[in-house]
Amino acid sequence: MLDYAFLIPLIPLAASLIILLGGKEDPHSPLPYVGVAAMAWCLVQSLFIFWDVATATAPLLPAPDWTWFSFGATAAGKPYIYDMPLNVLIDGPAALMLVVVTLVSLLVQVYSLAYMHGDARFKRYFAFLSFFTASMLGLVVSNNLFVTFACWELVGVSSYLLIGFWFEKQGPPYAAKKAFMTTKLGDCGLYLALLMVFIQVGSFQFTQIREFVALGYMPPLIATVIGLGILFGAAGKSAQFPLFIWLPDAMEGPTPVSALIHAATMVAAGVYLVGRMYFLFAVSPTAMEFVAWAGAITAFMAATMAMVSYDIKRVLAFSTVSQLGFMMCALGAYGYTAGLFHLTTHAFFKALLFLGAGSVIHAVHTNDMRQMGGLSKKMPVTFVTMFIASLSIGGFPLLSGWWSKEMILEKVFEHDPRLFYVLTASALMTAFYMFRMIFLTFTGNDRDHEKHHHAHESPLMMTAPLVLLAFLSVFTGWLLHRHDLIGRLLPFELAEHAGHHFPHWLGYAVTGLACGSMVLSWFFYGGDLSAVTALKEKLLPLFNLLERRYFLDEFFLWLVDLCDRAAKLAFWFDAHVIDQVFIDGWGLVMKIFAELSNLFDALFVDKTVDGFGGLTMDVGVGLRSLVTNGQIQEYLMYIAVAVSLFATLILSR
Amino acid sequence: MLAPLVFYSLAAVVLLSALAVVTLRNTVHSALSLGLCLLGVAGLFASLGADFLFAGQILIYVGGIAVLIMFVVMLLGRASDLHLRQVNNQWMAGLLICGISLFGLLHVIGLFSKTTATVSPVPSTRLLGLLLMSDYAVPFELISLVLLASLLGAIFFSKAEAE
Amino acid sequence: MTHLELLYPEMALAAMALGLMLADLFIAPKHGKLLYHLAWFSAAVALCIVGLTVTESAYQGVGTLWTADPMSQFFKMLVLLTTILCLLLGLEYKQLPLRHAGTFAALMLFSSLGMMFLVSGIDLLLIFIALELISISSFILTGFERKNAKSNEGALKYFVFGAFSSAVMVYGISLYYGATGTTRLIGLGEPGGPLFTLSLLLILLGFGFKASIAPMHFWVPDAYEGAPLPVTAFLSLAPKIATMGVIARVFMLLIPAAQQDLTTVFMILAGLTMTIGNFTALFQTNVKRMLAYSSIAQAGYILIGIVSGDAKGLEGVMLYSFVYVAMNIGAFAVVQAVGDDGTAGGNYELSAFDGLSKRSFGLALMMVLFLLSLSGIPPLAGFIGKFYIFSAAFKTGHYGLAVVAVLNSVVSVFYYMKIAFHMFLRPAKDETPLLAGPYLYGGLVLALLGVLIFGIYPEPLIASVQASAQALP
Amino acid sequence: MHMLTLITFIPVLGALIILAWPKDKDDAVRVIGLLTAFISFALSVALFFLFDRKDPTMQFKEFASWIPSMGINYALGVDGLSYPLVLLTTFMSLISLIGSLGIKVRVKEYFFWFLILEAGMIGVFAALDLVLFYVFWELTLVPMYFLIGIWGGPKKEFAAIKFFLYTLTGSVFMLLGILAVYFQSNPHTFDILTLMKAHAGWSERFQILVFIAFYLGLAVKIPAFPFHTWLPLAHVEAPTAVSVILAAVLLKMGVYGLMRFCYGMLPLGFAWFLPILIVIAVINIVYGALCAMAQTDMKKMVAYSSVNHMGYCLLGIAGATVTGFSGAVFQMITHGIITGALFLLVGVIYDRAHTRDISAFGGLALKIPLYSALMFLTCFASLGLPGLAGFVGEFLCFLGAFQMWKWHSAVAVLGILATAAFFLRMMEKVFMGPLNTKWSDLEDLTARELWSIVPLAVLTVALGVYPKPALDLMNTTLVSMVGLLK
Amino acid sequence: MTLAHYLTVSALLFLIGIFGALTRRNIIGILMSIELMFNAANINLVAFNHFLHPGSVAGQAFVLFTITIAAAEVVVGLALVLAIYRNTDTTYVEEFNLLKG
Repeated sequence: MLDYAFLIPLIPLAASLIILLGGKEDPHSPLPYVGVAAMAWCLVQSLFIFWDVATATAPLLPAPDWTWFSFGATAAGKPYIYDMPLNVLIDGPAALMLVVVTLVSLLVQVYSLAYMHGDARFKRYFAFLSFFTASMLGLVVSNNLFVTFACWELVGVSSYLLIGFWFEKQGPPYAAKKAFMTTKLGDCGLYLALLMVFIQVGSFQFTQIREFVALGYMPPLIATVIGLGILFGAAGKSAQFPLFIWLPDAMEGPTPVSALIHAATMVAAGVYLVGRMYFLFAVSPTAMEFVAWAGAITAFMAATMAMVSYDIKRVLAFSTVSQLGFMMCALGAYGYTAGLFHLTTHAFFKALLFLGAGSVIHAVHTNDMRQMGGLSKKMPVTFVTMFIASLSIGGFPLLSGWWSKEMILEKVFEHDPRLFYVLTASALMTAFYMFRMIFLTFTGNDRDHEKHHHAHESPLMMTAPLVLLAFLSVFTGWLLHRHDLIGRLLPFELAEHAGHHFPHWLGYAVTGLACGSMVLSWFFYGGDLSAVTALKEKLLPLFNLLERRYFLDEFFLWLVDLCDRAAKLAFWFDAHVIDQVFIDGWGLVMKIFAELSNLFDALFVDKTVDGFGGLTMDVGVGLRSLVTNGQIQEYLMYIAVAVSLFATLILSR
Repeated sequence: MLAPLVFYSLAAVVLLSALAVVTLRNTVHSALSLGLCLLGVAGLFASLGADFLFAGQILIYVGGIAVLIMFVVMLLGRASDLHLRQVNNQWMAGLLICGISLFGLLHVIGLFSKTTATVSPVPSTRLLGLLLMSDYAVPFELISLVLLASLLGAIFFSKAEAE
Repeated sequence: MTHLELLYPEMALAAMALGLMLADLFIAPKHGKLLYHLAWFSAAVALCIVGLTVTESAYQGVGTLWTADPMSQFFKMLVLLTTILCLLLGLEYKQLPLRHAGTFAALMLFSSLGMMFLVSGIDLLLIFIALELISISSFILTGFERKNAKSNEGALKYFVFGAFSSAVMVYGISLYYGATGTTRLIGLGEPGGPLFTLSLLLILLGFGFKASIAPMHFWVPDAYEGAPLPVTAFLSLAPKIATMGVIARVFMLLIPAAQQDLTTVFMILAGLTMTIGNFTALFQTNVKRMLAYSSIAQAGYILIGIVSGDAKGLEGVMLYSFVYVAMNIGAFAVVQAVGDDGTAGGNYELSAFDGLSKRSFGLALMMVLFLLSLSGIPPLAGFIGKFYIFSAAFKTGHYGLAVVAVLNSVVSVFYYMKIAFHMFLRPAKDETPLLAGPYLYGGLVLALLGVLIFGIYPEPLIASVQASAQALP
Repeated sequence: MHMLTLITFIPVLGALIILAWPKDKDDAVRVIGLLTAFISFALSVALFFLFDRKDPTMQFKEFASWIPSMGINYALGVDGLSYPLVLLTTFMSLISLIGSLGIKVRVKEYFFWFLILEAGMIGVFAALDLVLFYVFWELTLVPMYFLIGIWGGPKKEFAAIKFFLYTLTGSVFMLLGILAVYFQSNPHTFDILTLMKAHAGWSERFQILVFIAFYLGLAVKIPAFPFHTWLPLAHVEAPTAVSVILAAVLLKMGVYGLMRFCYGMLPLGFAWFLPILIVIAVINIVYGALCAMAQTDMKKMVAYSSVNHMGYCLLGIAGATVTGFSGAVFQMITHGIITGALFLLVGVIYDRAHTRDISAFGGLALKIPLYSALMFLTCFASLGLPGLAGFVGEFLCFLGAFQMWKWHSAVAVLGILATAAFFLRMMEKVFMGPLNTKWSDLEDLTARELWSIVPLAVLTVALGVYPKPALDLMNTTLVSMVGLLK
Repeated sequence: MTLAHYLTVSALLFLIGIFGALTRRNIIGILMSIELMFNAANINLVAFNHFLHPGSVAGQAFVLFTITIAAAEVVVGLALVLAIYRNTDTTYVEEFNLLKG
């Protein structure tokens, strides 16, 4: 199975093309089943691979070794032809990611069959979805940083297409553009990191870079630069501070898309990439520190913002950002295993949450939680599954989220207790706002009767994935933790980080506090919202700050505006300076010439300068009034003058 | 002793009448001065021993060209022109240029301030005739064509429009 | 050795010209065209005779005032070729009275006779007389449209200018005589001194007048505009290249300019001529006048060859002269086809060219080719000429002049393309197809073939130019 | 087999046939034009199979003495640097001619000029003699003048003459440079291959001077800042197919010359200029992108994006590494294809709506999905999306330059961002959002338009997914080319 | 009497001629001035012949040709003036300004 790992990205790609090009656009097109089938196949294959990897030890480099393209390069002053290899590297993280991506993808596709049914661009949606999965899987399996980057960009564009799927509305196009541009900004850093890697190593192969670093050839400073570049890229893709602004807006896309791309898979790509290049970060403590703090800050800020949002998807989006911050911070704190572990568990429960939210939105046709309430009876399956997911993310003991989060907190504390405090605060807030969402949505009174009345449980096609995911949310952590499976899959090879010892009681304390904050949430949001309103009045500036997302959007808008001004300025410069210099400047020279030749002529015809024609006209007029006014004796005079001058010139030598 | 007297008087005639040619308002007077000037030049030729040229100058220039010009002046002459300025407004510049040129020319001429004649003049008519029939035969033939062309032109231009 | 046989072409031409004068008296005006045919035929005969007498080395003939060498033969043939082509244009020109056809043709032949002597003269006397023969015939030709005030005025200006410059030239020759004791240009030894240099300068002024070198160019636009178009074409070509030939002979071979510190003067003249010609041409609205200025500029390019002063420069002068004949006569032919519309004086304004491509695509295309050739765009003959000239300048290290020249050729494009612009981009006022006479087309096709063939495959031309650049001494 | 001669001169033959063809037979003229362009293209495709990818020297060489007395020869040949460009030229000419089938006025003249233009462009890339090169170089000028001047937009006359004068001014300096190297070489020669080996004895000062002369000619064509201002005007005014050919091939002539002559013949001058060249490249990239961002006219925006993209080529060249060179050549090809497609697409919308104002549209993707899809594809290709043609070339350019110019490249990377910004903005404004009801009866692409655009789209994808065949063509040559620089 | 004397006279005559050609408004005046210039050249030629190169008469022969040429020019010139006078009724050069630009 491992030998055919390269098929995993190619099959969804083929499926995508088939769906896109085959048949006419039809709301009831059967073609999407091709995508589902392809994904199912991929899942099966991924599971086999996972099994292979879990039972083997070394990272695996399956054949074939294709050349994508070749180009000339220079090594030690000698030019040679470098073959850009296309090959696959299946190691623990990749195997794990494969399963996560294919599984979530399959479930989302199945879910979408129902969710998107009847949409005018039903078929196109699945084509995009398959395309996304293909790129994501390519990103996961590639052994080539360059190919990874290519896929990285492709998932970006799939995200763009899917966010802007309902492009005829006002919001999605803007959100799509914002998402693309923000991640592209991050990609610039990654781009530079890529360049640096190749200049330094002469290869894009992860395995070769790793060897290079292992042999100690990589200077720490360069490693830091590369690391920061990668971090910047990852910050864009994984919505880390300060580039997370796009993710809440990305919720304009269809909800299953949010579940797949903006919760489970694509946004994890940044974390995954940092994980893949971990050997390089390990050389540079500075870069590590940056990663850790970027993650911590993100986790905290996002959590605070999630506390005040009323849009159900936005809450989830902020939560995603926050959780990604956790992962990043873990990676930065030498918690490689923990970070990737959390990535896995998070994928499931966050996908579940989004799908559940989708189910709710499907039922009530609004995102605003203030118009929901009391839906638990109407939508029991959705309620139960989402409740489980919230428990999991909130860190309820023995659920999968708890396992990974505990692990992260432990690692972080060992690295730097300050990080631990920040993360703990974020974790508590997580528990709080997740349940705030649950309570607002499912319990209490129906705040909007009309909507409540029409609400109904989603069809089986949608609830089945929810149930399956709920199952995974509960057990994944335990399964992976058993026999230290995760430790073997994600071996942490670095020398043990000598740091602070993590006292066990602290873990229990955090767990306890998290449960406490769930209860606190019931206090505020379980019944009526008077307590919140009162609080809000007291802390209005804080609420404002949070609701305006720390004014980061304004900052970026200001940046965009600045760019626009720069563009206007540049164009003005182009049209009025550069162009004129070459047209009028030329004319100016001629004008001087004309002035000189006009020495005898008082009648200089002054004209307004107007581009090429005008100026040459000036010159023409100047010269003409001098040389050919029809007065023959003047002509003779010029000859006499010229001859005298020439005679003087020669005879005086 | 006689030679300088002759020279200076001839030079005076030539230059003064030349000045008259370019300054007088009345074109008829100018034309008359031109004749005088040409006569003076003929005199200079004589003083340089160019006997044939002396005769040629008088016959062709004074008798031909100056008279022809006089004819035309009379033909065109309008009494009303007499009060008009005959010199245009660039005379100052012209004067300046001529002054500067004179300075330069005199500078060059200064080279010959000590050159005097080494042989006394001999009659040159015979020599000229020989030259024209031998070495200068081609130009001699050619100049007949020049004259022919100019006649052709004169006839063409002065013939009244027939058509 | 008298080598009278070397004068046969000139004799034949003179005899034919005299015959034409006489024939004018006897042939009825309605058969006037016959005289044109006779005239170009006699020029062709003279051309053939020159071709038969082409020699490989130089001979000096009767009186030793002239020489027959490959270089002079080359220029003679070129002059005769131009004459033939201009007479072909004259055949189709509507403004000329047929009753004076004989006079017109005879004067053309006189003029080209003068040029033939001019290019073979090695004595200032002969050169001066030849120049006068050209001048006097040209004055008359310029004023040939007697009822046209412009024609009169052009002739008068031309005349005043010509007379003035020949007077100055004679003065220069007198100084030359004083400095050397002879009017001959060969066997001088090593003359020098301010008197000699001054004389050369004044003689150059006389040549410059004929070759329309700035600042002796002022008469050019006026005379060209006033003259009947075939005469304009003739004046812009034949006297110019003949004078360039004699300048090249005098200042490159006999009394090298470099010896007399005249190279700087030539450089200034070349630069000035090009620049003034091109910049004043920029804003002409009359195509005849524009081409007049263009021809001034072209004279500037030819001068570069003289500045460079070596064999390559001489070849460049000859090559460019040849090419220039082809492209300029072509341009004038089209101008005649368009402008000579039967109205008095014709209409040579740019607006007359509006939409020519609609009225006659062939004419318009040919005109574009001629204009592009004039501006030196490959693969047309003008490019080869410019290339040769520029490379001569480069070879001798006159980089600055080369830069000035190329910039000038850019400027020239502006006004050449203006004509193209009117022909192709402007809508036609009336779309009646424009038909030109067969002889005009004949001339055009000849010129076009010259421009195209020697643009694409110039080797034979260059080879013959190189062979012809052998001259006395 | 005189393949290159055939490829070059078959269009001329076609042009002459068209010229001689009787009037008012427009369809026949179209057929002849397409046929000749197709034959030329087919022959150059045949070379693709005959081309020896392992041979770094000139192939398919042809030699004939042309003007022996001036040492000028008719020498043609292609190597890995020029062959891809020849192929691009014949291909894009064919595409443009298909795109020109909609021309209704003065068809005969149009096809005549176009075929002459094609011959000139092919010749520029195939010529192995400097004078021959110059002849072809200038040969492209006149047809372009007429193509813009006759069939162009409202300000066509000014645009045409501006184009003409700018390029001519540059190229006459190049002529001087050609003369200079001729007289510097010993024995005097115009042969490019000989000259490329002859530079060892030339002083640095000489090389710098000649470099400047050459650069002036080439920079105008590229167009490199600050000689680029003719480009937006020419593009905006030119008819669609002419814009296509202008962007796709004509600009490449400058870059090609820079690599062939400035680098190959004058390495010392090139080395001296590098620090300036990199700055120009960065300016081209960033400034070009910024200017594009400020445009409201789609065509002008695409035109400025050309300035931006040619900046990448310059960047690659400024790196003076084989990687950068590969990138530059590849970028030339892909830019030709992508921008060609962009211009065609913009032309389509202009034909329908008679406006190119970005803000005049909205939601077109609903109405004309096929058109929108193709536009999205090309825009993404242009902004360098992986899997589409623009990505690899751009990356290689950066990779080549990064070795020597880290900071410059870092700044230039911002250009990528800006490029993405203006393309995305255009897509958002034009194709997304609610449909502007003004355009509710807009029609999607016709068959003719598809015939011209789809091949480009297919190539865009093909070259993006599998660029190896194209890169393999040039690798050996480029590897052998570097090393001139110390 | 030295050569310089004759040359000075000739130079003065020449410059007077030039001055006249530059300033006379009447065409006939200009023509006459040009004749003065021709005569100056003639004086030069004869003087040089006499003082410097007495062996041959080349200078004098040249003068003969010059005189003839001058005559021919005057003939054409006057005919032209007459023709123009018939058309335009003026002999003042500044009034000939149809052609300019």
